[in-house]
Amino acid sequence: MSAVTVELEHKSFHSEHGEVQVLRPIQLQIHPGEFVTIIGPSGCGKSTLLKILAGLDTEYRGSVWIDGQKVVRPGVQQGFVFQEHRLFPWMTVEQNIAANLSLRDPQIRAKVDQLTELVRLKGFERAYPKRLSGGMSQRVAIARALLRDPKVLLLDEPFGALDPFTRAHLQTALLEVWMRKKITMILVTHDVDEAVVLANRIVIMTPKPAAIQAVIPVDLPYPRQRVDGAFQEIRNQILRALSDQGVWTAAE
Amino acid sequence: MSAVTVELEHKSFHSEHGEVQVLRPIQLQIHPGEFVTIIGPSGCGKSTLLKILAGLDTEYRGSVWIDGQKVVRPGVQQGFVFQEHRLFPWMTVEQNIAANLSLRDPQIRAKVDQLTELVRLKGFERAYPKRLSGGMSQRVAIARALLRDPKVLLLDEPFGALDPFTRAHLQTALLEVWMRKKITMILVTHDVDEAVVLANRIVIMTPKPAAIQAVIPVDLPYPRQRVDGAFQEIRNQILRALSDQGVWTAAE
Amino acid sequence: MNPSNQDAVYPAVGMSRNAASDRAVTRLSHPRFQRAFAGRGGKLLQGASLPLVVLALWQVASSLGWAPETLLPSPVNIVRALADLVSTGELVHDIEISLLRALFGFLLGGTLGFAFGMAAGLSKHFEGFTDPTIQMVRTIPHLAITPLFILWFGLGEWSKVLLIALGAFFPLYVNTFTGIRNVDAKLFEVARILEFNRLHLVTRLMLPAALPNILLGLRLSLGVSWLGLVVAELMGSSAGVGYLIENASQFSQTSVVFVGLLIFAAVGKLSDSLVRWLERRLLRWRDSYGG
Amino acid sequence: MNPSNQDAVYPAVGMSRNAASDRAVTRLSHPRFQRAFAGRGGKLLQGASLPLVVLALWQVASSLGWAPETLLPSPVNIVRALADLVSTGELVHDIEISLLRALFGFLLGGTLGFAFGMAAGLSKHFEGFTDPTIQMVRTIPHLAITPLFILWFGLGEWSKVLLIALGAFFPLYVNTFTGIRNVDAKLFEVARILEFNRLHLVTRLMLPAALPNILLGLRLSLGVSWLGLVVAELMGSSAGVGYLIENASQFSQTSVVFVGLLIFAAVGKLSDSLVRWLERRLLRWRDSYGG
Amino acid sequence: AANGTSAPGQTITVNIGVQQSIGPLWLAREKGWYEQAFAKVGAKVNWIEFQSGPPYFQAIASNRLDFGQVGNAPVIVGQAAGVDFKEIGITGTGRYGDAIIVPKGSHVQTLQELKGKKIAVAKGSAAYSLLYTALDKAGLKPSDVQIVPLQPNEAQPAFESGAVDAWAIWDPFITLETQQHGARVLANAKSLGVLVPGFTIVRTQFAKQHPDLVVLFLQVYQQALNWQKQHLDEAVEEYYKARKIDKSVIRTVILNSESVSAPVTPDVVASQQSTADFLYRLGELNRRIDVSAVVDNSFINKVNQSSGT
Ligand SMILES: Nc1ncnc2c1ncn2[C@@H]1O[C@H](COP(=O)(O)OP(=O)(O)OP(=O)(O)O)[C@@H](O)[C@H]1O
Ligand SMILES: Nc1ncnc2c1ncn2[C@@H]1O[C@H](COP(=O)(O)OP(=O)(O)OP(=O)(O)O)[C@@H](O)[C@H]1O
Ligand SMILES: [Mg+2]
Ligand SMILES: [Mg+2]
Repeated sequence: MSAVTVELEHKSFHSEHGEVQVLRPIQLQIHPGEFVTIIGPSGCGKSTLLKILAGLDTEYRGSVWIDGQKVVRPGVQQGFVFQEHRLFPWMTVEQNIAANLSLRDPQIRAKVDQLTELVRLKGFERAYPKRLSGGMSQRVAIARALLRDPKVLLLDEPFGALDPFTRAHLQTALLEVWMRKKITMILVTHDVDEAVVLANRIVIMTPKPAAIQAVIPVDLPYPRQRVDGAFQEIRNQILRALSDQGVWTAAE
Repeated sequence: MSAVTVELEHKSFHSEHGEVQVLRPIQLQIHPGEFVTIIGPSGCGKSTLLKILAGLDTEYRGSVWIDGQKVVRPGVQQGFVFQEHRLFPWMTVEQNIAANLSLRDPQIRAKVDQLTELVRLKGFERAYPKRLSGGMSQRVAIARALLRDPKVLLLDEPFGALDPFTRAHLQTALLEVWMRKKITMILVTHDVDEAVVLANRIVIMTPKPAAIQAVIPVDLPYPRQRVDGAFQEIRNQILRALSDQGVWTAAE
Repeated sequence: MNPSNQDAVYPAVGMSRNAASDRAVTRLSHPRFQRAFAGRGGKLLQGASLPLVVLALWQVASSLGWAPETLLPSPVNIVRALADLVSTGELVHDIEISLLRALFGFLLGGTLGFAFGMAAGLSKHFEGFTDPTIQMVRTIPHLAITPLFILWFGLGEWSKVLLIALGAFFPLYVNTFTGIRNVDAKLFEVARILEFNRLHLVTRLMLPAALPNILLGLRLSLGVSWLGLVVAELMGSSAGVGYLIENASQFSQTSVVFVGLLIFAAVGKLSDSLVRWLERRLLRWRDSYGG
Repeated sequence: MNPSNQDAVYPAVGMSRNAASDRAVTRLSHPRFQRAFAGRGGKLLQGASLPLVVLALWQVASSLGWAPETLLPSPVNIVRALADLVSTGELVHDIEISLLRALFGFLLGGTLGFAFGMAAGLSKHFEGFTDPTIQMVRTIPHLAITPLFILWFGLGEWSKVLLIALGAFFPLYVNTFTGIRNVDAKLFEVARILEFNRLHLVTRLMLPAALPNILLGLRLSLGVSWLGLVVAELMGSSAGVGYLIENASQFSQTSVVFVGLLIFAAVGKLSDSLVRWLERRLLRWRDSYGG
Repeated sequence: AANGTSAPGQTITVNIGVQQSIGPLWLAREKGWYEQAFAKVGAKVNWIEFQSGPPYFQAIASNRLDFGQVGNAPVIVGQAAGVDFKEIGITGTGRYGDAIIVPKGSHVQTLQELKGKKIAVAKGSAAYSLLYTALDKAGLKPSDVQIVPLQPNEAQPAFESGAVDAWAIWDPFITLETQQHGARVLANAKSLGVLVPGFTIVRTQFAKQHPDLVVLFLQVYQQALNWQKQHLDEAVEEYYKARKIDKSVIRTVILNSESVSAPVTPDVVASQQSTADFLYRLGELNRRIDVSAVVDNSFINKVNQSSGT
């Protein structure tokens, strides 16, 4: 149950070819225990924003607070599932999940086993990342983040490489964890349905340099039905907002 | 316009913990210029199958023929877009697209420029991969494969990291290339809609060890409308087939 | 593109990810070699073929009198000298002593090199203060500083061990440092997110990630330690392989010098093979080009 | 976890991906050092601080008579000897000659080492045939084979250059080899799909991927080439820094020996800095841990 | 304890430097004669092996060495470098021990014919000063020949392969080359009428603290010398066991070396002085020295007195 306050003024990257602005001023107040999904065009700055929230990137103007405390460095309080899975290639699946925690600690052991089960990787505990498929690696990364009970969990397209059913399973699992542990969730996705299935509020970003184009609240009860009329209404609202962005060739 | 004949008997990986079978016998006859999409649970063996088709993996029993010729090694005839983008980190975007071809060749140059435009990366020609977002990297990989006019193009979840609109744009672009160049396309996806939008036939794989569970022909005219009744019918047919697989917790 | 050409560039049709495909590499490429060089013994034979050819030519040249015996004794005479030295037990003793010196020197210098490499790799400030000095000391010739070693550490074992340690320091230092600085920044971000403490940062991120380079440093350091004996045993020793060579050359006992060289080569190769074996075991998790 | 501890392990709060965040590293961590060691000159000062301290202590020790002048002349006397040697023009000539020898030796040995490393890295068969021999030759002491070099190549420049080349060969060989074998198998698959020819395979995949290691090999090889002078110039030279040292130590002119050591250290450090600079330029595309 | 300066019960360790050469000191070491003699006065012996002359002086300067035997040039260099030692006797006058040799079939018959030729020599060695003396006597300037500085193991291949025309060197190389490869001695100390003495040296501080041990050292050396003279065949056998070189070579080397244990005579001092001056003129020494300053015959005189009585 942590509140996240974002007051970003400016973020840009410097390269040999000069400065490139990535983020415009962004104000966002995320309530304790809220589930926010972020959706926006490819390359607009979603991952950059998430890294700022995590404290990984401090090269920006503005501030981010978690529970009134300024975020200056990363830590387990701000869990992170990266867009690429970023597993340690020299660790097996279970070692990757435990990472710096000891598997000999029976409590950790039990939790790791439970999570391997949850992400459906039983039987692969001892496999090295090079023996995993894309979706399997992504699931390991999710388990790794869930093990640590963060206050805020930042997820950067965590289910991108999963088939519809595994995806749905993990969405349900994530919602369950969220409800039980009251973790504040911030999830980037490209799947409009996913955004609606999960979120209390959906933040739509403009193309680069990104700003908030719209914030769409979703007041539907969980679990949500995709066939539901209100669901479809919000879905279309999002698609409309995205296609308003002008740069898009409407293809649908 | 190339025919692909797959007659796989067996594929397994060896590790310290013994042998793991990944593919069961698979027979598939792909017609010249056909567009086939493959869909199946995470970790079932789709990427493995694609690598076999590409000639990258020759450690299996069975054979693969392209136009009656046995596939024994990889090459530009069998284009490949990998699940991870696999860009060369020391090359800029345009160098990555050209790779071993010379950018000083005006013909190559023109094609590269055209493709950068197509995948919407104008302005990033000189950027190194570390400066790209996930979706941007994926688009570079797609451009790289398209530059080479392969006979058969193998795509492993090429649009996984893209927002709906960029995705739709690239789907359209891919269809256009397919129609113009008559490339035989084999595309792995987790997006059921995408499978239906693109394919002549959809191959549904069982969980590991993978076999073909069903082949669903799609006889709709291009461009296809998602709202179309027949479209929805096929869509549901796929979801039904997938949920039949038993291992799934029906979550939808 | 010429397919036969391609075959040479891509010797492996499948990537050698595991034992099975490793076998495939041998099976699928160069079938001519298959029979002669298959398996473990075959690999030995393959590696020995070049030395054996050289040896044969050498013996022929010696027998025909093309090589002056005082400067380049024939292999047969070298073997004879070897047998002599072995029979008196002298050689075994020399090797023993030299191995101990090299080992202690290596342990001391290698450990320090590793530790300093780690520290400098991890901290820009540590690097800023120490690296320039270390790089300066790196190219100071040992031969010229033995008098200082005698002054400071006497003529006993200490100065020999320390001189060897000095040489062993640098390859491990430079390689460890570079290994650390090659660590993927993306994985470092993960470590920061997961709040790795110092120990885990080193043992679970930096060390394994830098391992290929560290093992390379190990190989080079071991080689240098072993070579360091030649200079170290100039300082008042009366046993050891370096001493053996030096002493024999004072009396123009060239075949004894060559026995010494032989031992240097053999032990060097052995220690190197040991590290390569370690490499194969420790880096099993890697997914890299197999040659 | 103690936050101040953490600060030391993670000196950079943001990863240093570009110039801006590099500056940030200095700004955000260790504010105490900021003023003293900021910028380019500061880095120099930081690196020089340790040698300066040693120098001061040394001078004090010498002045108090703790160090026997015969073995460890005072810095002042060394500078005096340096001035003497410079004024006669002798030193400049020695350095010139030695630089040329080291350079040629390095170019020859380094190039071969690189080429063999490439070949062995790319082909398991080439490795099988040559690597065992190379590893054996690697630990043969130079000092002991100079007689053979004189026999085969005479007393002229050739034998010196070849001896240096022999030393320069190995670090580049081993590092290039390892660099190639570290290439990500995934990228190699891409190269096979795109049908890279031999040339492109080397220039566009193997070389850039192995570059961190190759540059490391370059650093080590340069160092070894430079050090090789000491032994090479034992072979009948009458000029060069190695000769200068050798000659001075035969006549116990210790301060001249130290001038020689100074030059060894200085040139070694310079060449090393050059490669580090090259490293920074050539590896800009990397996204790795910055220390 | 050997004398009043050290506390009772404290054993002294005497550090003796030795080279793997053919000479009585090496024999004494093999036979353990020093250990026997020094144990009687409660001192222990520590042998330190050296491969060449200069390191003796580094070790003395570091107080790590007490006794040694070296050639004529190293003592001059050591003295010029300010190392505190004393010459307490000579081990030979070196009439045959150092020589300038030319290979088989060489047309060089006289020293004058060396003009313009390449001559290998180890700088700072006894042979080095012999070479310069020889050139001087032949009326050649150093610039008239090409001096190639080479240590013996590098000079040998150069000499045998004809890369140099002559070689100024010491035994056993002279004997090896002459007996086995037909080389010819062009000049040696005897033919030139000069001295190339070898010296027994002691660290000055040690001599001050333990004068009786210095005497004892010389006494044991004398015994070894006597034994070698009386049991020449046995001595040859000993050396052969260790060195494995031709017995006739060993015998020649022993005879050539003409080992003695004698005071440093004025002749020797004069010859040393001229060598020192000459090295100074060449610029190899950075100061002029008085070689008599390091001569101390008091110990050897005591030995001779006691053996005389
Ligand atoms: N290190 C960097 N240096 C320079 N530019 C960068 C860097 N990292 C990201 N960028 C740029 O910032 C922009 C936003 O990148 P970001 O990764 O945040 O996009 P994203 O919204 O996550 O996109 P995607 O959905 O494709 O992952 C991109 O245009 C990218 O080129
Ligand atoms: N090199 C390997 N060694 C051992 N097992 C492997 C290796 N590569 C893949 N596997 C196994 O083969 C199975 C299939 O992997 P593959 O990558 O083909 O799955 P996939 O269908 O592409 O899955 P995803 O949709 O998650 O990408 C997995 O169970 C994986 O663990
Ligand atoms: Mg992103
Ligand atoms: Mg896959």
